[in-house]
Amino acid sequence: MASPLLQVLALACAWIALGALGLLRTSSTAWATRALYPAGALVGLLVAVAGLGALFQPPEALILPLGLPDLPFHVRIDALSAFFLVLLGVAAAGISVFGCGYFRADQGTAPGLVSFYYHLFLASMALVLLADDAYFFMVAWETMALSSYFLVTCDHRHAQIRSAGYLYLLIAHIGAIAILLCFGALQGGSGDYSFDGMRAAQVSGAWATVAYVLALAGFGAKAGIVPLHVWLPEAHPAAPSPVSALMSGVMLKTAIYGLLRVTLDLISFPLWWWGVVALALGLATALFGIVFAAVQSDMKRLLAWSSIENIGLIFAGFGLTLIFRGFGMGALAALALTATLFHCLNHACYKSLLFLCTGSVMHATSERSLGRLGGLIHRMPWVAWCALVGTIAIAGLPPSNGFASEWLLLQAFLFTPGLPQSYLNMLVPVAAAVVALTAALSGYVMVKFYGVVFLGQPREPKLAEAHDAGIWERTGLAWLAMVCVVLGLAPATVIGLLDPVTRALTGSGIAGLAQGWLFLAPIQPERASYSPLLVFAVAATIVLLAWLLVRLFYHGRSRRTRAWDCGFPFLNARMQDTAEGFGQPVRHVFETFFRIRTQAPAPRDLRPVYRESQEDRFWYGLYLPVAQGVNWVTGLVTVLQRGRISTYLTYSFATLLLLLLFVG
Amino acid sequence: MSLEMLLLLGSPLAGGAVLALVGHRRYAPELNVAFSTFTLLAAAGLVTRIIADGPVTDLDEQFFVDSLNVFLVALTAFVATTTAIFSRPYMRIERDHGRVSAAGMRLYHSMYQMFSFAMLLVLTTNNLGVMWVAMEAATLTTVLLVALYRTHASLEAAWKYFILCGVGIAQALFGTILVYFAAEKVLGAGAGTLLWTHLDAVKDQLEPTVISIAFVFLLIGYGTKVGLVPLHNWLPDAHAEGPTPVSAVLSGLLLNVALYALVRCKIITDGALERPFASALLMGFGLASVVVGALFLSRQRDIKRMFAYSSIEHMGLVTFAFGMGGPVASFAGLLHMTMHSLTKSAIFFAVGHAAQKAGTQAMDDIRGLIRVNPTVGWGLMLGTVAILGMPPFGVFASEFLILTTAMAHQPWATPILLLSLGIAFASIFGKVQPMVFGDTTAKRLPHSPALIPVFTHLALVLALGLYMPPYLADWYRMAARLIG
Amino acid sequence: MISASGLAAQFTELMLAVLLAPLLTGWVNQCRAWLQNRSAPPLLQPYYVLAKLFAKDVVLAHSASPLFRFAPYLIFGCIALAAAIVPTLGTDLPMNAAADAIALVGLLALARLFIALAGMDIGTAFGSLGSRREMLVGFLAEPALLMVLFTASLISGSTSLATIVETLAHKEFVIYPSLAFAGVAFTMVSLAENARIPVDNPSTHLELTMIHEAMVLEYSGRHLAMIEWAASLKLFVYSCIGLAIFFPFGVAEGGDAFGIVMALPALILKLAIGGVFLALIETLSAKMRIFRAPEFLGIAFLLAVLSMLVHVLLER
Amino acid sequence: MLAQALTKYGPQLINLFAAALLLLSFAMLAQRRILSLINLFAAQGFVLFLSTMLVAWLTGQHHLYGSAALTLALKVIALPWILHRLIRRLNVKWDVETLINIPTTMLVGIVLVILAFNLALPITMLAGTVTRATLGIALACVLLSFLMMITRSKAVPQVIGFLSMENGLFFAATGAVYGMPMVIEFGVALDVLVGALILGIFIFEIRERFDTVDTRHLERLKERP
Repeated sequence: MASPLLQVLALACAWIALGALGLLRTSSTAWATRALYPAGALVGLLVAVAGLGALFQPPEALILPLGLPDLPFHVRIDALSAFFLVLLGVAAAGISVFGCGYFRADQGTAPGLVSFYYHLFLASMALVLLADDAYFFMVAWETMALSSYFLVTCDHRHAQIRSAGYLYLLIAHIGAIAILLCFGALQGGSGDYSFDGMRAAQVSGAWATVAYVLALAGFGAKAGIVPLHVWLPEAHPAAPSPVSALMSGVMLKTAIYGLLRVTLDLISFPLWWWGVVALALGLATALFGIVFAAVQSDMKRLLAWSSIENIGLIFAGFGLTLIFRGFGMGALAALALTATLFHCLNHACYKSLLFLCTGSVMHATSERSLGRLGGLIHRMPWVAWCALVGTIAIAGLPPSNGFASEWLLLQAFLFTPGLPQSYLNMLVPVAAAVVALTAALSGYVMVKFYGVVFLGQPREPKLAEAHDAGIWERTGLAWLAMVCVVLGLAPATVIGLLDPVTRALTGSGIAGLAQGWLFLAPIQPERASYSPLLVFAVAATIVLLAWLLVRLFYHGRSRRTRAWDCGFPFLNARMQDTAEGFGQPVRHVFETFFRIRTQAPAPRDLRPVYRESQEDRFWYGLYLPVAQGVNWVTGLVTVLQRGRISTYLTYSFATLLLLLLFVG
Repeated sequence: MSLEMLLLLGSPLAGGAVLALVGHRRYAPELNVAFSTFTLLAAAGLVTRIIADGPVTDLDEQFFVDSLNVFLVALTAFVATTTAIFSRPYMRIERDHGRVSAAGMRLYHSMYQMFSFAMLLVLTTNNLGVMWVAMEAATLTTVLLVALYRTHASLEAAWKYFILCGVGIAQALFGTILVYFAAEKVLGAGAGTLLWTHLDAVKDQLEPTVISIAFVFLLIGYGTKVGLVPLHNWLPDAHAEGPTPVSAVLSGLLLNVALYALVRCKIITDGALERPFASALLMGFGLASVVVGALFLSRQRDIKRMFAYSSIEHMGLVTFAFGMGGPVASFAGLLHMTMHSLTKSAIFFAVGHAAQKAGTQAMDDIRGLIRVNPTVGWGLMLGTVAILGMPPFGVFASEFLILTTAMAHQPWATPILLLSLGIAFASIFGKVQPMVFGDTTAKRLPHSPALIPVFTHLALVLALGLYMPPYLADWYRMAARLIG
Repeated sequence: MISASGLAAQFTELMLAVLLAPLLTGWVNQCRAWLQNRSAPPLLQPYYVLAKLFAKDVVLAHSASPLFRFAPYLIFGCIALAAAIVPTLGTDLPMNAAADAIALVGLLALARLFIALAGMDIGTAFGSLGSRREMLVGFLAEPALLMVLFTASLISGSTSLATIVETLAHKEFVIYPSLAFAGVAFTMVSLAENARIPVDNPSTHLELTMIHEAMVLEYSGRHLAMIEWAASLKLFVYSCIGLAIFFPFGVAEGGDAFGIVMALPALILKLAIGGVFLALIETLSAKMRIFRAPEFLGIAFLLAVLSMLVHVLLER
Repeated sequence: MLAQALTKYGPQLINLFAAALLLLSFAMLAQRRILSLINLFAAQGFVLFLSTMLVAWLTGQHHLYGSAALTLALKVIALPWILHRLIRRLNVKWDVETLINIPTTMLVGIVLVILAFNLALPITMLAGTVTRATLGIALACVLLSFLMMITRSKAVPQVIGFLSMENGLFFAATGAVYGMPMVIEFGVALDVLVGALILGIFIFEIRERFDTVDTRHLERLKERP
């Protein structure tokens, strides 16, 4: 059977071919949804299988005849890229199947064109994971950014979507510039831009730090780390739901992959204080993201902000890995890295699941703001239950996969007091506190999301005829929910899968110590162990036992009546808690995070309107000043072109004289 | 005189003469295309000959074609042909709108052919003096073309173009005289002293001080034609006010030809002087052009003017690459020159149709092109994405090479370059996106636009971005070694 | 690891917790009544209430979804599992290997999630009001509880509750400043979580003040019984956690049956004292305004983080 | 007899012509009226013709006679005639507005001449030709005409400045290298002639469009800050 590398390359070309097929008949929806997306899903599954196959095999490299004459495309698959290929394959399979039911003609762009960009986007992500030299990496990286830009601006009739697309591509491009500079720093004057060349260059000291900072900025811009996160809550909601699922679930992970590749693979000796920077940035992003998620009133923006929070947690785990790696504690670095990678995989699954659920809800109700939804559990049970699985996972509650990776992350934090740096020991409890606070807040946000969208009474009359998701959408949702549940109940096997990756990057793995597949014990069993299957089994038996005993000893009779209205007869759906209402406590507690502008009505206003908006401080503190600065500089430059011909002549006369003096 | 050379120079000359008589007829554009294609065939013949048996001199060494200028000849002939194809419907629409009179059409077609003759002459001549004369002829032919519409703005643009370039070219003449003066010491007076091949042979014996002063004058002269920053003022006006085919040819080809002449002089100067005086100057001017060119972009309101400034920026980048020197940098410079001229001419084709559709060149009034005519809309969007150096396209390949060699040899320059490329991206994309997306104001056009050229150019750039055929790669490498 | 005696001990502890919980609530109500010199309800009053509720028919609102009907059993199951994890009599419990301190906090959070969702399910103003306030209390109390458990596990070097109890029980009696901070923080958190006086009044039906009651306003019959039982079980779990960490004496190490039997009276005595202490706090303090709760819990959170810091700085 | 006198005083004569050329450039710089500006330009062409004839006679370079005849035909007869017709057709106002007043331009002119001289010094050291001293003066003429173009705001004086720059360059060619090869001389002359014609057409166009020839109205294409 061909080597996994060739398989994955062939599958990537298959995706591109599918995209090209989409261009043949751009206007027909049936062609795209009945032929291309299912095939795309199949290719996704095969990518996951190939990735799994490559996970345990030694790294494999190849040089393609494409690319620049003296820097052809180098391609390489090792444990790290294999793991992320599995992640890409699993998510792509579920999302493409969902896409078959979701995409229709009214998207603003021809469905064939949308399928072309969709499959190009998938292929470029796969190629980013395989790239083994700076040029191919940059080509795949920016093709990913470009294809996702065209997907985000699918429905470009709305000005808000266009500006979101522009902001997204601009920050992605600036990130790419930083990554190019980082590769420049990594090649250490040797001029060899293949990753093997960079590994051999053994860049260390000041240049390594410059490379790290640039990598952090470049990949942070794509991942959505705090100062550079502004595009994420604009771009993800603007895209169609399957695309936002792909962008949130998988594209953010390619940024994490890039950062891991640069810091742990290309730079041979990472310094420990790099980890502290990443940890601090990660925690700030996590807290900032979740607090903003709590006050959103648009469900897709809420999920986008919660992606920022999860990326923050992943960066915190990555920071911890660097700290341990910096101090040479291989086993603890492996634990932290396992927690980070496991959280990447989990987030890819449950965030895609939740975005797809919002996609189904928008499909049925064509409504996105939380203020006009509610009570959908009665009419869309299938979507509601899958969303419940997603909600429990994202809130990090026990039997789910979200909890397993959070558990590992907290375990990693618990082992830090053994570090030689004294003030680092003090900082880490605070860091653990912030992680715990963020996890609790994500529970708060998800109760708001699920409660307002699915429970309660429908806030709009038209929600009455909301139909449940079609067969294709259900299979997509079911696939992702099943993956979440399996990952949640069998974390030990997943840790086993991650073992070759951690062994490749940090030199040691933690899978060897687990007590069989049932228990998850990071270092030693008596220190800490957790068996989700046992917890789920015992809890289920207790619940069923209680249910049976009550039915046995007493009875199961029940009757229906109106809800308790405390004597007030005009109770209606508008009296439920709105999204803004549910977010009000967080806004009250975390007031300093927001830039709140309230518009209160005048006392004698006959039709009082109360409006309050929370904006992002970074937008006013960082982005507008930079834009004004650039504007001012361009103002200066216009002095050169004032239109008078004699001034132009003076310019060339002066240059001539200056140069002659310089030469003479 | 070999057959290809005769055809290469003869057909545009003949075309110019013929079209001067029948330029206003209905079939004149087709004739124009025919003459250009004929030149292209001659150029192809020349290219195969050069690849087969290396550099060739002709007509007792008056003409010299080596691997450096043969690819420019091929590029010029190709883009001239595609622009001729594009100008067929464009000029018809312009005439229907009454913006160009019958005499104007005659002038346009004949000057178009004379202009390609002048450019090809500059590229193939071996004599620096003849090169100067041909460059001056190129300027003269395009001045009338820029003023074709006889509006206030086009007259002003043409006047400035002529005065500034005239003065600039005069400095180049003085430079050529000084080179002749220095060469005369070594090769003795006579017709052969100004031949580039002879100069190249004896360049290390030339007097350094004279050559450095000569290079200064040549740099100011040809630098004005390339549009390097302190001398760039004429370029935005000239490229924006003329008819779009003229802007495409000016931006795409004339800048390359001027830079080619400058490179020829740089080779001589490098030979004569030990210290890297010429490359330092080129790098300085190149960097200034990239930075100032990028900073100008965000305040533009006219689309052709914006893309003219983008040409200044890209030409600055190529000059910087040639300034850095070394085989990889020169290779990147040549590659970037090709990519830039292909992409920029494609963009001007799309812009031409877009402006005609919307009836104006002001970017605020052009909206939603994709909804009116998807091919024009996508052509403009893909062209802009390519010119901004977004990867799958070839412009990124050459920019990548330039930046990576800069990082290896001149690390101080890379942040400045990348910052200005970032600002350029922000400005151009910010203005083009609302033009392409969104709801529309444009109306349909009588003649269907000829968009084959746009997509052939972009397909070529995309292909070269991903896969560089080996013979093309060696061709560039040989030329890069020549530049040194 | 899963021995027969371990299973037996686990089962007895679970049944003990489930049966004893309403008794603890009854005892607390009695102490409170005496302290407020009014005649106290009988000790077994909670059992009578449960029996009455189980017998009644369930009245469901029209808009009640399946989630609303299953939620009480899920909540009861989670908190019962939490009770099974906390070592009350012996420390050789098979469930300790399956779930440790972080899983315990997770289970309580899962119960809170379901009760909040159930509260929002009917779509009345009170339900969502209660859920919002419950989640407000939750997102501040949960990290504080986690930090308290972190301090204990840092001292004992492991997060599994059995090892925590064993190590803390063997340590000679020395004043641990970190445990002192943790103790204060833990009491504040348990007051908030169990809807006791300073944060919420367990027996109130005044819409503006109630948090826990507002969510369960719509429940009736057997569902309400399960919820009430789960609430008292939760109070029992919190007291057992408090005892396990701060007063671990008298808990039988290993699996010897005699040790477990001897541990029962010690447990009952400790719980009684705890109940008196809780009643004392409730009578002395008045209910706070809802937006004083974040400051109250903020202090608890800071104390918990402080305890961890103190441990890392002083006691290493 | 004339021949011996010429050979003996030849180099001084050439320096005399060079000085005359410099003087004429200064005069053009300071000139207010367009008509006399054109006559000065014709005089400059004539001096150039004389110096080329003398150099041709002194050095025996026969092709110089051809280029001298070309200069006479073009720069003394053809171009001034075209310019005179242009002025009559445009009946343009006679006086020439300058952007900065005459005394300052003269001062700047002097500085430029000094600069040109010490710039040309290294080249004159090497020049083997008899007319090597004139190279500095030729460079000065070029820079002076450059200055004249900058300071004039009317279209016609700018054209005359451009043409006098060509004269300066031509004089540099004869001074440094006894004139360029014939084919280049012919090319340069052709370019200058066509250039002048085009400029003439332009001036007519501008005249019709804006009924003035002042370039200060040609400032619409610019960048607003």
